[in-house]
Amino acid sequence: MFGLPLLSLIIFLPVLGILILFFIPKAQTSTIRGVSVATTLVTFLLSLLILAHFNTAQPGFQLEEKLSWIPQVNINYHVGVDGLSYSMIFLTALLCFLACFASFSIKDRIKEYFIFYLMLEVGMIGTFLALDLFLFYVFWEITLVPMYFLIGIWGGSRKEYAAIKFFLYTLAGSVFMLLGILALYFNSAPHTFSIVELIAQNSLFPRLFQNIIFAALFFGFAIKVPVFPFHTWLPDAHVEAPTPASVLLAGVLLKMGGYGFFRISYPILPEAAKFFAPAIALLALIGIVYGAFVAMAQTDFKKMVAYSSVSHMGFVMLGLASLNPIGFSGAYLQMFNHGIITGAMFLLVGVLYDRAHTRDLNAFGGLREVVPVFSGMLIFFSLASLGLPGLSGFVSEFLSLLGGFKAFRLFTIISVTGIIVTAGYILFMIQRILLGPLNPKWKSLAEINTREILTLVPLLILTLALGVYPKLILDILNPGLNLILKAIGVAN
Amino acid sequence: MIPLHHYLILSALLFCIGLYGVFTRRSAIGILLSLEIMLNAANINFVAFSKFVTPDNPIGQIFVIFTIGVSAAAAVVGLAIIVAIYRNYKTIFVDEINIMKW
Amino acid sequence: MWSNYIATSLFYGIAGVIVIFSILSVTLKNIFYSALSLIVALLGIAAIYIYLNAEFLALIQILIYIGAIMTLIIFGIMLTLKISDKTLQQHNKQQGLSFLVSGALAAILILIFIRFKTTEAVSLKAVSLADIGKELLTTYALPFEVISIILLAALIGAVVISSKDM
Amino acid sequence: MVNAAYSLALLPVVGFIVNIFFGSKLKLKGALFSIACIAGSFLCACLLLRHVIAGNSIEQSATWFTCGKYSFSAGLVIDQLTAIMLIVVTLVSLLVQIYSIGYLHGEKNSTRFFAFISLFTFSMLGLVLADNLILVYVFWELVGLCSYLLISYWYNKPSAALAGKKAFITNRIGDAGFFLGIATLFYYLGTANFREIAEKLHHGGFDPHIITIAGILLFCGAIGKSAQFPLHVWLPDAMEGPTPASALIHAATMVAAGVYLTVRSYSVFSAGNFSLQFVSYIGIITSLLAASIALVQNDIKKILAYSTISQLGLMMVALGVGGYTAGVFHLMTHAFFKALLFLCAGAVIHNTGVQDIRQMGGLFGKMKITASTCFIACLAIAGVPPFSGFWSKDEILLAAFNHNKVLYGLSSLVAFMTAFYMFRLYILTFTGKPRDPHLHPHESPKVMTWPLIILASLSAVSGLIGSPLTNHWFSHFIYFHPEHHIEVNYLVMYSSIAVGLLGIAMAWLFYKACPNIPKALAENYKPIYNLLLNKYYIDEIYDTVIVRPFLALTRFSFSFDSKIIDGSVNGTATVTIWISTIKAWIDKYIVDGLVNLTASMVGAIGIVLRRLQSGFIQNYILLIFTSVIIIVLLKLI
Amino acid sequence: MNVAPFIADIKYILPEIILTIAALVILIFSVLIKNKRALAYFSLASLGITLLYVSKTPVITTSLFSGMLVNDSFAAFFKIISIIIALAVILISLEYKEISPNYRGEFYCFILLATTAIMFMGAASNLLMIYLGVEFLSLISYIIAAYWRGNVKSSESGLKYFLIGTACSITMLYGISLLYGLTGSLDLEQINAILYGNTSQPAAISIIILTILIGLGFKIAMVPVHFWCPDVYEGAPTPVTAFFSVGPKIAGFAVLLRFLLTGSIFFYEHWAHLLGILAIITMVVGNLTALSQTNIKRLLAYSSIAHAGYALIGLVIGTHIGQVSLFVYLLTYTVMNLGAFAVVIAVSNKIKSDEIKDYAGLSLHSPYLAAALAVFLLSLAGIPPLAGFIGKFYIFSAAIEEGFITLAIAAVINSVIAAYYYFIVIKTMYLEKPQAKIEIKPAPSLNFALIIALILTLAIGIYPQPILDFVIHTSSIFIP
Repeated sequence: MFGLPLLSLIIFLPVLGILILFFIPKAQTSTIRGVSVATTLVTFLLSLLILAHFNTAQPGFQLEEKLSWIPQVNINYHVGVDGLSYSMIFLTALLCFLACFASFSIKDRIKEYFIFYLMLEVGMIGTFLALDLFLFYVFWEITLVPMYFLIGIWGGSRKEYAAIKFFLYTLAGSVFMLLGILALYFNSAPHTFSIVELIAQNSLFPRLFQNIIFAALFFGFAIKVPVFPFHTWLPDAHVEAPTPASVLLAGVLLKMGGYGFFRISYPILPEAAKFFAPAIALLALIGIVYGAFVAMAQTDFKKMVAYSSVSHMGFVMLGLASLNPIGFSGAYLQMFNHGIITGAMFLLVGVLYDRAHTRDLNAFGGLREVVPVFSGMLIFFSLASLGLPGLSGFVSEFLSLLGGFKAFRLFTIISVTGIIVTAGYILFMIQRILLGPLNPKWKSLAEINTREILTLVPLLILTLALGVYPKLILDILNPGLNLILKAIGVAN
Repeated sequence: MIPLHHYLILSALLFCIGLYGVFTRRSAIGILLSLEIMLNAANINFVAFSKFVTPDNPIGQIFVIFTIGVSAAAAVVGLAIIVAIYRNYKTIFVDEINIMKW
Repeated sequence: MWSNYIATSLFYGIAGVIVIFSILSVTLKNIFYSALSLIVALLGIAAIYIYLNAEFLALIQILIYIGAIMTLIIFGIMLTLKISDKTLQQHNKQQGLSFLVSGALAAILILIFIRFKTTEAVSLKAVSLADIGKELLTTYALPFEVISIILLAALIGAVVISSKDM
Repeated sequence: MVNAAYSLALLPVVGFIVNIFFGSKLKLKGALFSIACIAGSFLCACLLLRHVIAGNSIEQSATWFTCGKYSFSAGLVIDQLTAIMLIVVTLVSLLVQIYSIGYLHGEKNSTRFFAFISLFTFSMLGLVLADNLILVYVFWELVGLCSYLLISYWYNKPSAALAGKKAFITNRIGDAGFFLGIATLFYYLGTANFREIAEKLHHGGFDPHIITIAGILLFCGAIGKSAQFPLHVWLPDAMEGPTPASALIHAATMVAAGVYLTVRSYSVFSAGNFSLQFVSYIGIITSLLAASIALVQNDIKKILAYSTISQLGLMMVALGVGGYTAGVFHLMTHAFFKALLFLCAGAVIHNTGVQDIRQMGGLFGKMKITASTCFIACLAIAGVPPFSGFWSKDEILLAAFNHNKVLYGLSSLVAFMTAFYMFRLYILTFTGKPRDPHLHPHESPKVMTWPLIILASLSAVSGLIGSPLTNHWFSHFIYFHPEHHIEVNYLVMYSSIAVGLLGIAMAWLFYKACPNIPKALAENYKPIYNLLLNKYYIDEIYDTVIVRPFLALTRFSFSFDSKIIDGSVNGTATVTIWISTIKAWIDKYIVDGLVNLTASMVGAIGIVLRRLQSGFIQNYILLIFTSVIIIVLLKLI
Repeated sequence: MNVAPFIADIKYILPEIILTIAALVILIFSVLIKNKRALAYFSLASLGITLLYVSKTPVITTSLFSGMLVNDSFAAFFKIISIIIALAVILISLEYKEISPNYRGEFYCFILLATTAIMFMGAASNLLMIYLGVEFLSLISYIIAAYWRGNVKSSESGLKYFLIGTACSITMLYGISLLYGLTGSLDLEQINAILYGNTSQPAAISIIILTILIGLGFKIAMVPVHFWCPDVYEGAPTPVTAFFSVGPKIAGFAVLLRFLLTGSIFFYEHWAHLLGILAIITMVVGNLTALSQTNIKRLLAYSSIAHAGYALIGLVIGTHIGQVSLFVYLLTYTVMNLGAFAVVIAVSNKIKSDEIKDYAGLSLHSPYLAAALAVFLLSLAGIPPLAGFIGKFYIFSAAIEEGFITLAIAAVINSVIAAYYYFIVIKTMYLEKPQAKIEIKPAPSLNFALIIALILTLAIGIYPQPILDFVIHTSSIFIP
């Protein structure tokens, strides 16, 4: 479209929004909200525009932009989009736009809120588009500070502890990632940070070196995914974060870890990927089963959804570790679907919390009578998250398990028990909230209003569409995934 | 003739005596005195080396001239600070002057 | 030959005086007496300078070091002396460890100096005061200027810090 | 003809959408609309049957999605088996929907019920039409969902919610096995399409061991769905749902899905060396177990539930012993008379408001049509000659007889028990004088009785198509591979009739002639009676062995997560020990220093280091020179 | 009379001369005229002129005053940095109330003299000149540390600084005397020529290196000699603390670099191991003790110790890339630290206290100031889009390129711990409720310095290229 640098535009549009917000006085809350919704809407439209320009069949990166940033060290501002990053951009733009509506329930310090909110969006979109490891790392860290403030200032009761814990965990991980990136930089032939070149010469790195670097990068990405032993920050961060922040946290931030594996660790360090595959599969297995078990024991609604994210992201890691086309498609699709479904679940939790001001599952009961539309939505998305066929959750879980089955038969057999326990805790939740006799306390609970329904409808349509006809997105993802598989040297 | 290392041993002894003084003296001026001793130890070194190592070129001696100048300046500033401390704390015992710690 | 013998024994005498009086100045309870013992030690050092044929330095040592700096310090003592100070314990509690540390350092230094090898040159003409003067004004001109600024700064600083009015 | 198949499947979806979104406004009109849709799809089913009878089958598929070189296709196949199943599903669903207009007359917004029923019909039709295992798996779980929704239809009843959850989870356990079976087949044979699987297995050259495992895994799915032995516990509890729903789902169609799956992938089972025996053993255990429990149950719907489980067990036995046609035939006939029995039970409960048969009695006078249709159904299920039950059960016994005598004996024992408890039910509810005075039953309205009559006539007539009268048309229509025709063995036929009549006689003796025998029997065989009454305590066993430890494990893992992993990662646990040991010394600073700090290990060391900063100048100088000495010593050594 | 060379060299040290003359002029006028702001503007003007002069004149590497100084781009780099520091300190202290009005003139004079001292240290290549430079800077530091005469803490900090400072510089003097004894010359080049490769007396060399390290380590607050740092930083008036945290520290690094790199008299491989351990201990001590601080100046003190540790890594690496990373780190460190202290001054001018809990809720009633401090602290913690990250990035890449993996990992872990205590301050500012409702309006001059520091931090962070060209050019003269 008349030669506009689309990718840089979509990355830095929220920055424009922030600048505008700076000049609006703190009192005019409605204009602030208007501006931020407008910014997120335009970003979303831009993402659709990129889709228009994006030729799904052609593998490799498109709409590339390359500017030299620090020539001394051969760092350049290099962004490009392919199937994988496009799906994540679309998810981010969509969730940001919808969560922006949900942010209307934030009452105090609104201006600062939306400034941090847009800053977060810049970091997220940048991470997915960066093709230069240095740029990737910079955007990766940019997301940390705004999320710290979003959790810290507008969070729940233990917000300080949760905010600093989130920050330190991710920082510790990303700092080791930086060492890995630097080691890669110094061991690449013409000293480069560019992902494309590194992939091209991934056969040059010796095995032992690959393993060390993979471990360093693994440490950074695993904390973000989160993989089993590093997941303890997730429940705290989710429970204490305000609803829109936890929608973005679950919807997008967790995906940055997975995206890192797909884009950086696996194609650049293929031998190490094969070497660590069983270990990752084991951790994935633990993640799935352990996450589901712990979710079962929760009484706090949001914490339960948080632990369910741990379990769902376990499927991503299983698909990733399987190193075959089905597993990869399943894993990446699971990331996309999980973003949508859990985003919706958190929006619903927010709707309930705004009205009932409690998240204790046992405090509810029989709400179906009082709020039928809300319960319809909740049932729909809960079924999607427990992997009911016909909805998107099922397709990705099925593919990940199918891929996993081929590579690690025993692990997958155990992980399949995971989907049983998932069904258990989700139905247990539905039973405690919606079914059974109406708890008199909630007789006067207000029904979900049109604004909230509007935020949920797009997600509902997407879940259904991708569930019935997943070809829509799989065709976008496949060229990219095949490229990575070829880079790893796995028979396609 | 007195060999070089006798002078060096003398200066080492003086240096360590001064050091001991700095560690143990309680009064600030006491520490100042011991610092002067350590300084003179260094000067002896310089003069001794100037005689034995570079007899024809008085580098050491010139260095000592400058160190004496500097020590004078330091003594002046030190005493000024000690007087100011005395006015504020009414004592110049160093172990009683530690409002700021941890 | 004979005068040579007396000179060396005299050297060791003076060295002994210096060491004894500096120990005294460090350990004496009364701060005033320790200052005086320091002056004696400094006189000894001036004598040593003569041995090292640095007569001019000996002169400076006596004139400036003892004359100016020590008098200044004694003034300082007078200003800050409290009657009660005499009786108080002059040494703080960390004597044991500090003796150990300084002793160890002395041992190390002496060990080094015994085996200290350096290029000992021998020269005919003794260094005269004129040489020092010439050197001062040619090669060491810049330090000369810098030391003057340092003394100036110290002067102003002392005035600023210890002046009475707020 | 293909668009008939598509319209057949899509009409119920239209009914579902209309009822879900506009249900509250449409009220009754919504129900009529969904009935119209189902009627439409029933007509299509008949068209398709005529088309299939004419000898040609339809097969169409399109690629659903691809990943890498694997491409997953989704399509439909209509052959003889599908045609029969389509007829059964659409017909029973139509009749049940008509019936439930009357049954749910009093309900506030009953359109939700019709929406779920049409969604269920859609998924059942999808399951039957699907041409590959993955698509079957998709509809398989959708059907599970509909059963969940319908069981917990009366959501304010806590027991209904529990039963729904239990049903879904037990199904899910079966589905897990089902998935693993699909995965093994998918990788080992490279395809999930039924026809391709059959062709590949036909060519042979596959390790029977793996095929057996795949077969058993597929059968796990069937166990879950058709409530076979280990996973049968959910069906009796599923009676919490409205009776028409139970009639359609837990009698005729959904539970039959397991049988349908085994039939559809029969090539896998026959290729494996042990899988068929496995199926028959599970089948016989289930039917014996269920039949024995049904003997002593008092709740009318529980009896029918256990009778369904045991009849399904029989079908599994039939398939296990190679009676492919017998299994399908019994499935069809059973669908009709079991649906009829459930609807009669529904009518009885609807009018009397009570479910315990001991409180009923003498309803024949008041509810003539229900009683008579129920009588026909009982005769059919008991296996009395002219009715459908006799022909299908006879074929099963014949197949069992040819294959394995022990199975034959046990099956006839099951037939006997079936006859006994069915007529016990009939006698206690309809004959004799009313036991409970303040019950005032009355005949149910036209809209409920007409489906009963149709079903009664069907269960009477439908047996004939497999009988020698139509020279076993059914076995020519549905058969597996070589169309072998088993000749009629009159000995087996007569013995099955004898067993049926004996059962009826015993029931008549126990409950009509001298009612005190059952009580006497119950007294002196107390332990056995209690064992049966409490369903062999299986529920309790499951609860103590699986459910309770599982919940304990989840609580343990949550505490493990928050204390150990969380603690060890940022050191809270270890730090508390550390601080307590040096508490007195640094107490003041710990308290205010740590008020907002997480007291991590790192923080504690920081505090100790901070103490080093004592403020004494001479301490500092001493520390400097001691470190100098240490460095020099290190350097020299 | 060969006076000519002496005169010829004068034009190379013109900046120092201008500043000294300016200092003297200020001294005279401080007695004559009453309004002190004129003096401040005069000193700013003189600094401005010298800055222009230095950045304009092309650098010809010659040795001056018969080996006393060497005029090269390395020295030019330190001249420019010291002038920038002086400008910032004077700007910051314009409104600072604690410096009594009638001695404000002398304060500016001392700052100018201190700048000349740093310039001399940057350029010194003769042991005598190094000693005089160090003593000159120390003396001025003792004076301005005790400048706040009425305040008890200030005089205590002055005393502590004086006593420990003189002790360390005398030890350095002793080391220099031994070095002179060993080599017979004071000029660094000659010493290196003599000592290069001859390992006849390892013990003597060790003592010499150690004593000199103590003297210079004192200036950059390295581990064994860091004890003075927190107490003096807390006691001294805040603009002085700001100066201490950057001025002497950079001068110390200048001399250390000069020692290390004009010739490896430090028998480089012999000592890299020790310096590496000292660097790690410095980082660890700095970061860990900072965790439990409640006073913001002491927190910044410990953070400056930790940053000295990071910079030491650049020194330990020793190769060209190591130097470049050290320069970049020092530059970014200066900008961030001065910015942070500017905010601390603005706040303490109003609230009169430096306790962290008094910063509670700062973001509510003075969002601009809170945001500025947050940016500086984040930059100190090394969060990407800011200058601090570029500094840390260079240090880490240098460490990894030269294979110092353990150093890199230690630095990386420390930067995570450091993030924690920077966030304690940010947390109090943003997450806690304010007690008093005071609107803090920083003075125009302070505001100006703050904005420049903010812009520099962001600019270096986002587009570091111009700064890197400047640094690479200056450090190109040392090809080891």
